[in-house]
Amino acid sequence: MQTFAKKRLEIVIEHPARKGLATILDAQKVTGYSVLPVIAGSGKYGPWDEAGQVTSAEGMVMFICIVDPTHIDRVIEAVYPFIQLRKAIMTVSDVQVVRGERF
Amino acid sequence: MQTFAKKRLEIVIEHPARKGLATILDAQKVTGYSVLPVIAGSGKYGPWDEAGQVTSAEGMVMFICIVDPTHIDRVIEAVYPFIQLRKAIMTVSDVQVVRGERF
Amino acid sequence: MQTFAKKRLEIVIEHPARKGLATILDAQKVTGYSVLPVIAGSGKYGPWDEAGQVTSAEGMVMFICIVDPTHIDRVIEAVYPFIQLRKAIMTVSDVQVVRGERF
Amino acid sequence: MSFFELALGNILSPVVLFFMLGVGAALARSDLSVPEAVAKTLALFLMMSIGLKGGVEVAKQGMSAMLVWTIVAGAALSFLLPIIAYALLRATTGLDAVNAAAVSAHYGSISAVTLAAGIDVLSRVGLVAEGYMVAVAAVMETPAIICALLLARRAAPKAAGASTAELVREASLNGSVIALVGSFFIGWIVGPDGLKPVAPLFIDLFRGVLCIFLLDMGLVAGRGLARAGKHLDMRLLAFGIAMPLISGAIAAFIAAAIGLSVGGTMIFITLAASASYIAAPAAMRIALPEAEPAIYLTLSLGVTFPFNLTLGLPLYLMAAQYLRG
Amino acid sequence: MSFFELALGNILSPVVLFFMLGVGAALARSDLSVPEAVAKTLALFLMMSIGLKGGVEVAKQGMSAMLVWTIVAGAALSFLLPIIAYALLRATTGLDAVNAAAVSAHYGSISAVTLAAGIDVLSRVGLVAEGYMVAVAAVMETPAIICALLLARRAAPKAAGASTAELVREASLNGSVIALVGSFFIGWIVGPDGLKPVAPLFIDLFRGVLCIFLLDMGLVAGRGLARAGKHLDMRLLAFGIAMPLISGAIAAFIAAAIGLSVGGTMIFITLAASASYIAAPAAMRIALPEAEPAIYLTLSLGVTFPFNLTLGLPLYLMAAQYLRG
Amino acid sequence: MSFFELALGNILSPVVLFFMLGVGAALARSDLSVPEAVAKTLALFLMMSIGLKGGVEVAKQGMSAMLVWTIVAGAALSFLLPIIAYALLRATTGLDAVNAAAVSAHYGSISAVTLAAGIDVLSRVGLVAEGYMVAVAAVMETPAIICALLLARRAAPKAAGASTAELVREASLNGSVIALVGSFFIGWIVGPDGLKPVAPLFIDLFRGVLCIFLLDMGLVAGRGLARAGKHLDMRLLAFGIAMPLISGAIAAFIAAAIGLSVGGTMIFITLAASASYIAAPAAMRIALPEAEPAIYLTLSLGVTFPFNLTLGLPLYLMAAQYLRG
Ligand SMILES: Nc1ncnc2c1ncn2[C@@H]1O[C@H](COP(=O)(O)O)[C@@H](O)[C@H]1O
Ligand SMILES: Nc1ncnc2c1ncn2[C@@H]1O[C@H](COP(=O)(O)O)[C@@H](O)[C@H]1O
Ligand SMILES: Nc1ncnc2c1ncn2[C@@H]1O[C@H](COP(=O)(O)O)[C@@H](O)[C@H]1O
Ligand code: NA
Ligand code: NA
Ligand code: NA
Repeated sequence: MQTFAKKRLEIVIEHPARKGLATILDAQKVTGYSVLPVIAGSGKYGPWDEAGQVTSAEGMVMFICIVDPTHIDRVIEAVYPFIQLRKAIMTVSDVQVVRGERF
Repeated sequence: MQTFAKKRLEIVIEHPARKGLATILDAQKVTGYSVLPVIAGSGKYGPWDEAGQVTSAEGMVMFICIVDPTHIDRVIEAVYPFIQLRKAIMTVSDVQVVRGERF
Repeated sequence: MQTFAKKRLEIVIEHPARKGLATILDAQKVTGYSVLPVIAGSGKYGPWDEAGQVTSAEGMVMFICIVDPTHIDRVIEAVYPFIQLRKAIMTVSDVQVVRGERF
Repeated sequence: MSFFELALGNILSPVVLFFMLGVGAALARSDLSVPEAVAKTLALFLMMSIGLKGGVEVAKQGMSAMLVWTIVAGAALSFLLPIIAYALLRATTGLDAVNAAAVSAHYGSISAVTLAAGIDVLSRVGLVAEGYMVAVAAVMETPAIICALLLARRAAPKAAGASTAELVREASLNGSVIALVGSFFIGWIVGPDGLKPVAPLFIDLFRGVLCIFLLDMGLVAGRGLARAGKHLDMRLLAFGIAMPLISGAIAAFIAAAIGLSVGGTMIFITLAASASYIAAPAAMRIALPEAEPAIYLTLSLGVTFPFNLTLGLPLYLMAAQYLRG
Repeated sequence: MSFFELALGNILSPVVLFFMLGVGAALARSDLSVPEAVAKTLALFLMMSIGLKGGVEVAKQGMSAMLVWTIVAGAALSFLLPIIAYALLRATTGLDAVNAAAVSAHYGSISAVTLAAGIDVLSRVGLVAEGYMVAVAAVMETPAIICALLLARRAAPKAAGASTAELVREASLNGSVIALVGSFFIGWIVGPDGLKPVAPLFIDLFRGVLCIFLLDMGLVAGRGLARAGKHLDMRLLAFGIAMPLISGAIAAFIAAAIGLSVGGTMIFITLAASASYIAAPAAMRIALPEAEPAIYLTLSLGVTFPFNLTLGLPLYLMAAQYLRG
Repeated sequence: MSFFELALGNILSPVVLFFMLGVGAALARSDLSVPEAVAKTLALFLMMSIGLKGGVEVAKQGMSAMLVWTIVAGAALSFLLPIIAYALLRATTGLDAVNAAAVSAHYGSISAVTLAAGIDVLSRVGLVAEGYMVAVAAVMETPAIICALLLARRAAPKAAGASTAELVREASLNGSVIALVGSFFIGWIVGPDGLKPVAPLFIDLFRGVLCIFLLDMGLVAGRGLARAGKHLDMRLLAFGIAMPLISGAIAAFIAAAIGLSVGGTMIFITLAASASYIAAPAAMRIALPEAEPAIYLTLSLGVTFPFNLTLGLPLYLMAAQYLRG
């Protein structure tokens, strides 16, 4: 089956910044994104766990966004200043999709 | 450590189609798959959020399935007609594994 | 925007082994990791589902760990003996990051 | 009591006020929410509570031959209503066949929370329905879904994503149906004495839990309404209010023909007038994946449910009192 | 009352009927489920409730020297039972050493929900156990796990995935043990007067919550049973029923020797006869990762738990009445 | 009653003992936990319960002109306290401007669970506060957040991650504020008679639910304390205890000036002395992303909350009795 090369943007970011990141992605006219829960992790400030929180203010979520390679630079540049200030990690990888025109 | 090239199939699909997709994957004799929750997202019909639902009928889940490169085409061809009708996105990427014979 | 090549380690492992895996990763001085819930899956022993459990002893979680390519072999070698005994799958893939010095 | 008094008393009850709070919070874009796991459990609790009460009622009153008639009538009505809904949708709105069929499934099937709210309205005026109405509710859930699928198949032979047999299995083993029917039989077996030790949970907390659940329903309905503009036009909105009145009217005459009590009549009308928002959407995603959920969910949850909850229920009560009082 | 009457009364109680509803729904492959977050909270609630009641009981009755003996006997029994279970498994079933050790841990340790159901059975005949039985239950959770690990180490020196010290820490800081023991001490400190303001939650709702929790247990047990064919043969099934009877018989004689009351004897038997399904499985995944969870979980949850809940508990009550009545 | 007796009675209440159990379990690294979805729901329940009770109280007592004064005073106090906190932090601790501003937002804003515990302490001595204190609590949540943002902007113009307008919207539509205020109005509308059918849930279970919630708060506070060494030094710890005393003292004089009852005074002091741990942290992550959450959360949850719960509340009650008794 014919496939098309796309980019997969993966961003782990703190919960309260969720709305802000979504707004930025929407403004970049990405065709969509999915948000997954993150229940624990570790970073500069040591480990954290959902169980040790009364509020999701400290929790994190993961955004996954499939983007056309021609747009990826623009999207990254739009997202970067926002996540730079925050607890967040962003990675980009290569993926293949079947419905190329969809993204 | 020696590693082996495999394919990573990632499918975000609506919750009610979960059983159907699992049946198709099982029929393709994949060695296994994992299902992760998706709590929010955005697509053609705008943003949605788990919090805005009384029922998981609208929610989505993510399947991850590690497949041997020799089988990937067959698996994609089996899955494609099912997801084409539905709210779903499917991507394929390259991964390395240590236990090559496992998949 | 300039990007740097890193490795993305993805490990699906049973819930009770979570603490053990975290301890091993910490000992390898990875800069961090994120843990995502897995709600269902299928493998050698057939399908399982969170809904069919009174205890999370049977459930699984997914670790994602972004690692510098110079460390990936060491990390895999440290993790491998631990996951070999257990229900677990581990994959490695290539990703790009913007803040290269962070990992 | 006049309709105005009844409706006002209903709208000013905690249950409806919490629903309105939810709608308001959603429209104001507050982040207030009831976690999904909890909402599911509250729904399960309401089913268990309704089922147990119905079963205990049957244990007290004994079984009546009318049960059979009511169940047959309920099943038939559930199968019939989608045909009316489908015809109406095709005649008066621009909806295509697949979407019209999907919407019609919702209006033939029932909403258990509307039932719970109906029971609450009854109890506020000191009435109860026949205990077996719970079994009738369970029976009315599925036929509409089958009928809608047949309608869609006739109109768009390729639209179906699942076989009828699969769908019947799926719909009749739906968790909320099982909880309702199972609790009904448990209530029947254990009777009033067996209920006593669990009554502090399943009876005393019923109304309070209904408040929290309706707060959540209000949030969902409100969020749906906020997006309604995109998916609904005036004709669809009108359908969302006209259809329950039509279903209710038909049900009222059937109830009178069978000879149900005032309470039973009110509940039978409520079941017919209510639109499913759990079983039917899930079944439609499997059976008619091309149908757009935003249409049927917004219509069922954002239009018909609020209408029934605020104005519909007191109206159905008055109709029942008028017909059977 | 004859055993038959007792057993029937037990099986027709809401608590057991909801368990059966769960089993039935699971076997019929319904999607009915209690969300995991809620199930965990209900389990926590049951621990808090049992703990508080036990503590208040001790506050009322005062401490007795028998407490020390019962705790020592409980700990010893928990350490001893895995040896019997292991020997029995190796002699009568084909299970390998590691799996036999893992299973034996479950039968030495205890199931808090079986305890809750036992307390419910007692209360239905108007009896209570010594308040400190809660402390005994907590003490019986861990020794079996240690013993099983030692058994596995002897047989398969490389099987162990964790040190004994690690495991003792892990098992004795297990959330449900802490909740149980902590609530016990809180109940003891605040006494009957302090309990009053929280009684509407922790006392009055106990049985209703037990119903919902057992519905969930039934769903899980049913799903386990549906897969049991793959993992269990007749010999393992027989073990799952014989072992609680053996443990219970030993416990009965110890209880008589110590001089526990009828209620206390019944609970001591119940603890011994119950098989862990939370603490032990988690510990086994850490300590003996090679053991197959499908075996020990199906046996404990799918065979022994349903047996205890339906027939075991009335039997243990009769035995206690016979021995100590 | 002497302060010693009051404090001891408070510390030995189930509510506080469960908090301590949580702290102990966390420090011992037990895996005991309350799932997040449930904790959120319990918090929502507490808001609904407090709101309803306050509203019904107002329905009984009628509205008083003092309401306006108390609300104005509460808003002003909430705006003023961060300035004091900020100055104190900058003068006595090494905290930089952005972190000092973030911490100060927490101390000006309020903690609804501290309010719930305060109401519980009052009810134990047979007192109630003015019903409208609930509205005062809601009003005090936001001004502190705005003030802190202005402070941060002055000191570090580039630190802000969000506009003031955005933030006001965000903070005042915060789910817990909406639930509190909404339930307050619902209670007011339905009055004592309307409350009755939902009282078994919202009134009778209040204290029991508070126990479970405080167990969870204890777990979180304990886990925070375990890491506190890294983030807090003696000067910050001292601030976490001194600041509520300062806020409380100011509030006490304002309450006396307005003429609040003993109960109202105690609650007003409690609100001022409490430190936010839900609204403020979320707002700070949006508005001041550079501020370190470990500092403000540990201080608010790990130091000030336990202090208020154990020693603060009885102290505030005594102060209120002394001033207004
Ligand atoms: N190397 C990494 N791989 C995966 N996730 C990470 C990594 N580093 C940090 N994270 C996630 O990002 C969060 C914040 O990290 P930090 O900014 O280092 O405190 C952590 O709690 C993890 O959830
Ligand atoms: N480009 C994308 N990247 C990641 N997830 C997506 C993307 N597009 C759509 N999705 C997910 O798929 C769902 C359905 O999308 P759609 O079919 O466009 O309505 C969305 O709600 C997202 O969860
Ligand atoms: N090929 C695969 N792709 C993705 N996840 C898998 C795969 N195989 C196994 N898993 C996951 O690992 C778990 C244990 O697999 P197993 O060790 O085969 O029983 C399964 O329940 C799945 O969640
Ligand atoms: Na209907
Ligand atoms: Na045992
Ligand atoms: Na304050």
